[in-house]
Amino acid sequence: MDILVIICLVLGFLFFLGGAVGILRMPDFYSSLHPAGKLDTLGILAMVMGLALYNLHHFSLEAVLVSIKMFLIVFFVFLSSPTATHSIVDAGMRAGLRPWTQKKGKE
Amino acid sequence: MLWPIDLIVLTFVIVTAVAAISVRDLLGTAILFSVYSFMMCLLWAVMGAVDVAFTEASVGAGVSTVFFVAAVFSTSRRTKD
Amino acid sequence: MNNYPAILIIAPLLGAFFAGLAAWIQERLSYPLALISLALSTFASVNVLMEVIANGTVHYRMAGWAPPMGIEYRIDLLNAMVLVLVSSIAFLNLLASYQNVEQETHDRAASFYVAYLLFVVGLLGVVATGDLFNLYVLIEITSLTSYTLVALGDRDRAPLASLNYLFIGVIGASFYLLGVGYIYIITGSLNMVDVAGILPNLPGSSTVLVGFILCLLGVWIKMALFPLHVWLPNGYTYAPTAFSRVVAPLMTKVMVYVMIRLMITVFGLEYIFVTLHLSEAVVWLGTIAIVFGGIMALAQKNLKKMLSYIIVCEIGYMVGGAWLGNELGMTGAILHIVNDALMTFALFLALGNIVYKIKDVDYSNLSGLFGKMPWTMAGFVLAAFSIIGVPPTCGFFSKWYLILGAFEAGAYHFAAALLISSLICAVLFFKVFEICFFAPEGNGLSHDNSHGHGDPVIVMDEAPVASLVTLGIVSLALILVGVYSGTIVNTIILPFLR
Amino acid sequence: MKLLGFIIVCLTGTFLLYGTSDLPDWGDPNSPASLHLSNHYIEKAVAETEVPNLVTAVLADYRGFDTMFETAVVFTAGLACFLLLRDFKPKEDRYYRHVPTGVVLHFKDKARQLRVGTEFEAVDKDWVPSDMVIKTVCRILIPFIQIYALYVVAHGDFSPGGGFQGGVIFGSSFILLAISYNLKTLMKRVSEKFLGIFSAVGVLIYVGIGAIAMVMGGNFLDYSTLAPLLPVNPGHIRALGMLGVEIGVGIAVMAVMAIIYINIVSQGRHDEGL
Amino acid sequence: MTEIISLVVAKYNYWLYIVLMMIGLYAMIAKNNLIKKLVGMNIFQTAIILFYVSIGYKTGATIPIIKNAHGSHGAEAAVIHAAEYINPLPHVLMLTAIVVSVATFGVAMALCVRIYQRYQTLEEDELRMRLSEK
Amino acid sequence: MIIFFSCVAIGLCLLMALPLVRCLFGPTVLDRLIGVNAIGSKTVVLLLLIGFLYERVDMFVDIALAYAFLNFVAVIAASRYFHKRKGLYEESFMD
Amino acid sequence: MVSANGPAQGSESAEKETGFSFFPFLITFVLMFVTWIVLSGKFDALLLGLGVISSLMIAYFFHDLLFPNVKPGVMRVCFKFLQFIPWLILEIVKANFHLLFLVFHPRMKEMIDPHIIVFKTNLKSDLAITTLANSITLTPGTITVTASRDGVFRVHAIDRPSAESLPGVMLEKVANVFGETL
Repeated sequence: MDILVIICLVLGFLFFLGGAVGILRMPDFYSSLHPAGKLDTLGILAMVMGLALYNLHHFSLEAVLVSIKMFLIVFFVFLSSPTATHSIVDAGMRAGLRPWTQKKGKE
Repeated sequence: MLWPIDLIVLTFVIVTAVAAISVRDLLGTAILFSVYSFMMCLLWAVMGAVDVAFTEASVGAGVSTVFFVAAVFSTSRRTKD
Repeated sequence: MNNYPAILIIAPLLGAFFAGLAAWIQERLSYPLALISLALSTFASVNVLMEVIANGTVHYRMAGWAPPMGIEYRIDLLNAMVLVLVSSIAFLNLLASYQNVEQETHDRAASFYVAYLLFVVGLLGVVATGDLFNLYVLIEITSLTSYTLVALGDRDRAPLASLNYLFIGVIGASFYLLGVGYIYIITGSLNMVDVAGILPNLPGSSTVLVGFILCLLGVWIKMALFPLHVWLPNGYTYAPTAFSRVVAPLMTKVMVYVMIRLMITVFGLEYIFVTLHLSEAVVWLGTIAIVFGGIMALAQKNLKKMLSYIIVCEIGYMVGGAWLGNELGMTGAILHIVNDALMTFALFLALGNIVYKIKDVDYSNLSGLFGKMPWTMAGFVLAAFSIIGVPPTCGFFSKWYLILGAFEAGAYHFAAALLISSLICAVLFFKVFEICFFAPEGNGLSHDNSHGHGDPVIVMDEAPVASLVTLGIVSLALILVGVYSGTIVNTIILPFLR
Repeated sequence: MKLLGFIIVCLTGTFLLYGTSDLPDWGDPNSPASLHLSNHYIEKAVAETEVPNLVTAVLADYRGFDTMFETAVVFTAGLACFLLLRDFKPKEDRYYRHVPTGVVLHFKDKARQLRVGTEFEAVDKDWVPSDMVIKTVCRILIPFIQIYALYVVAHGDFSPGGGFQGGVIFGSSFILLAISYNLKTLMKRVSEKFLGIFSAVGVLIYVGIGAIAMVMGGNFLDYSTLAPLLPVNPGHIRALGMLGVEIGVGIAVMAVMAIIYINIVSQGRHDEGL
Repeated sequence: MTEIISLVVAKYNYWLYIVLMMIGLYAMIAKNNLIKKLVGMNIFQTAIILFYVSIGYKTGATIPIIKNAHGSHGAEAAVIHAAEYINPLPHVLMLTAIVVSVATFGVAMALCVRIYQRYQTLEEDELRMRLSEK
Repeated sequence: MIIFFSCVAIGLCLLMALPLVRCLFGPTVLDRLIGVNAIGSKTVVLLLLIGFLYERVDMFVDIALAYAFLNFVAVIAASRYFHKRKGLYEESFMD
Repeated sequence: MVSANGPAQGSESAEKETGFSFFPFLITFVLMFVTWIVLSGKFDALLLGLGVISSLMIAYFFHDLLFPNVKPGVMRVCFKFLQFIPWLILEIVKANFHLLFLVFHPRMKEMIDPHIIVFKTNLKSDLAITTLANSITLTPGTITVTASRDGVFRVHAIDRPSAESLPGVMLEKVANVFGETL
């Protein structure tokens, strides 16, 4: 059980790391949204799953409810995070920010 | 084991505070200000002040950022310093 | 169970919300509601004063918890006196200001009354409370309403003046809060009496020193002592009349009261005058404030602004008197709280009446005013005499105590400043009288054409009756307080100080 | 100004730094602040009030008087925004949008008005179609946010949170509605009158509970005297009183947050916004 | 060396709160833009809150919500040791302070909007210029 | 396990520095917004972890949930600004 | 003064002024109450009563937000939606590893090729379009830029392979869930 928790946390950490590095490394605003928006979402999923599992160690009704609450967070993030990402992209498009393309990068 | 987290977050708080008052764009200030509130919320959670952290999360991260953006929306973004 | 200390605060608070709700039904209902609640509050405060004089200090436990745990209202002689002062002035002003409010804030008068009541609640609470942190909350409620109400005044300049006031006010309140934090960290308590019991056990602690100075700094900013006064003149000048009439007499005086309360009850006079060696410097500060306020007042061309600088000057009297370090000086300072509140109130009442008829109170517009508004000007003259310190009026007596205290403490510079300021005030007011009474008529009246009073013959054109009656009452009070000042000193101030 | 500011800042900073030299260490359990009052609160509060969350117990009961004024401060803020910004004058320019074609018409003279119906709708100056994805997601989320806010208000006794936080979250759900649709949609659901009345009623509930306690013969805000009015265990009455108070705070804060937002974003005109 | 470290650990919270506060104060005094000043004001207030919350912290204690308050069998709850819980009083005070600061923030925002409506600028020097023109 | 948790928490704290860099130096406001979003999601997890360190996670879940809600509101509000107003770069850039 | 504002977009007044209808009210109430119980975790009478009151309140005032127009097949859609989620998560995880690989690749800039693609679908209901848009955003490599009411999607893709997979399987699945024709 503990090992599962550790795997989940490490995986989540990896996703977060990827997201954080991606934000810095990607060439422009649009492409840096890709890691930011999604790797973070998945990172939350993995980490919260690990934590919820760990929380079930002392099994009781309250612990189960707390774990369900944690999954409520995940549900919420899955609903809101893509929307936020979409909203930011839309804002960028309307503000007239040009996407970076391969061609422009090579020049 | 909590004090390293406390120290790191406190450093971030100061960095964001300096950045928030020196950015040359009020919308940027608004956004950095919300980061500042995030960090503050985290700091208080670390210090065990759950209620204060909750209040700061709801006020700083949510409402006062929105007020800020609303004020910038109905005034202007321009700033000289 | 005697609930007057609570009713005192609750009546205007409830009145505020009922007035707000009533405004949604019928706009006109809110004024009488506000008036009734303030009358109740005045009644309660007078009752409390009676009881305190009869039975000694009144303790009221909010929520029924014993003092260090819960919040306690501890009303002694000084509190009770200031409470009566605050509530009655607020009541009288509301009585007088109906037309002014209608004239200046026509479509949102009801909200104005709500904010006004909240302001009064804050002031009353500040005076009544016995808890350091509760004091902060109440100061904030007072300041927040006063920022709002100041901003409602002059369309062009008031919002900016109010924003400056807000910035400085927030710094002041925050310094006070920080000072309370320092006191709390070293004593672990927030109740004033409790803190006062613990502090003597901590001699030479730098934390207590820093806490004290921070608290003091905060209160000084709020009361506009000389180098920290920058917000006051603009704020009071551009505020709407009905509000400036109550904020000018009360706000700074209540803050002086807070300072005296901190000095006497919390930190103790021994700590302040024996352990710390600050009194010399503060008295000098008071002296400078008096001189500076007087000089700045001389330089003004606008009646309202001139009076604002006179307030800065008067603050110097009280701070200096309280820090002289002897009983006479303290007596003078406390007596001057009452007298100055009444004098300033009378002056601003008269000023409000003038503003009601003449929008702009630059000196050049004032000519011929004695003929036009004789009753108002009579009140104005009386109040002016009181400020100068002419004997039958009350201003003389407190000044007398202050000068005696200054001589006893050997602070001759302070005594000299008091005399100089009397001289300056005399010069100032006689200048105003000259313009109002002797200035060539045609000059000022042609200036008035734009306002529709362009008759070449001076017609009596008085302010509303309610306003005049109030002015009469206050003028009477000026003389009565002057005549009975010995009684006040003997029954209230001296028993309190001993 | 910059130099002056820097000097003042340095002076104040040194002064404060001098003050820290005498302070007890950070996290020291034996500092005076953690001994005198707080021990009483920690050890006795549960027995005296039956509320496990000490912060709520102290906030709403021992120092309930503070909290009452805190609510009044919030109310004042709402009142201030109304007083300062509310603008009852109708707008000079009007914009209408023809729904089937998407053409926007602009009228400059005040007299001409179009009938708003299925064919035309009144729009803002800088009108943009609101985004459908955001709209749909917010539509789904808002009821959940609201139930969560009410949960926070009701469970102030057991978990962090309470009236203020719940009220803010509820208010932010209104704000979210206004952002994701537009301000008119929000104003259609919660009118200004509703918000104004609620902001006053919320504080009135608080003060009212205190005043009822006074009428019942206790001190102001002394919840224990309310016991004869309610059919509950007298030991539990303080917790109930706190709950009532928190509900009052929540209502007031909710309304005030919405008022502030609406007034700031539309510059007091209540017609267009973010 | 260890002494220095322990001193730093014991005091850094207080030092950093002063730094934060001075940042806020500097912004309030020296910045030209009104909204920047507002941000400075908020930082200033949060610094004070930080100071208070630091007062309340106790090493090795848990958050001020009593565990198992009502006992499992309806019996008296276990004896509560004060050292196990963080001091709740500063938190209470700071909740009030946060609320006050938000209210102030709202009012100040409203004032800024009002000033902008009248003068079309938020820069202090420009405002002063406009005022002296009249 | 607690030690592991605190290591993860410290790691996450340090990880927050990277989006923070984006926040501080991001050339446009929208870049900063991305940073805020990323910091927000990390903070949610960090709050839960702190809850475990205090062994009172049931209390911290509420905060995390509220946090997730309000972060969303703030981000939507800030990006909605650009739907209505043009001009991505700071205006002072121009002159 | 007439100014055109782009092509015709959907009406802003999306909320129809429908009267009170019982069925959505009931569903909202049940949903809210379940959420309350999950959040609360306490079962004493007072809190449950408060839960009922607050759920009723929200259900009464805001049921039209959650279910603006209720059609008979709601339960089936919910059921199918639940089946759809595991597949989506699997897809997300799979593709996330791809993105992770991309992020850490030293020559990342040569591998990515951001561009925008446009495609049209026949989806009608708001919910279906939103679901598809969010699913596209969640699957790495692609972000929905705009999704208009008539089913036109603009998608920002980070490299060629993830662009080519669109609309493809996902569209079919979503259409299946909401019972719409392709």
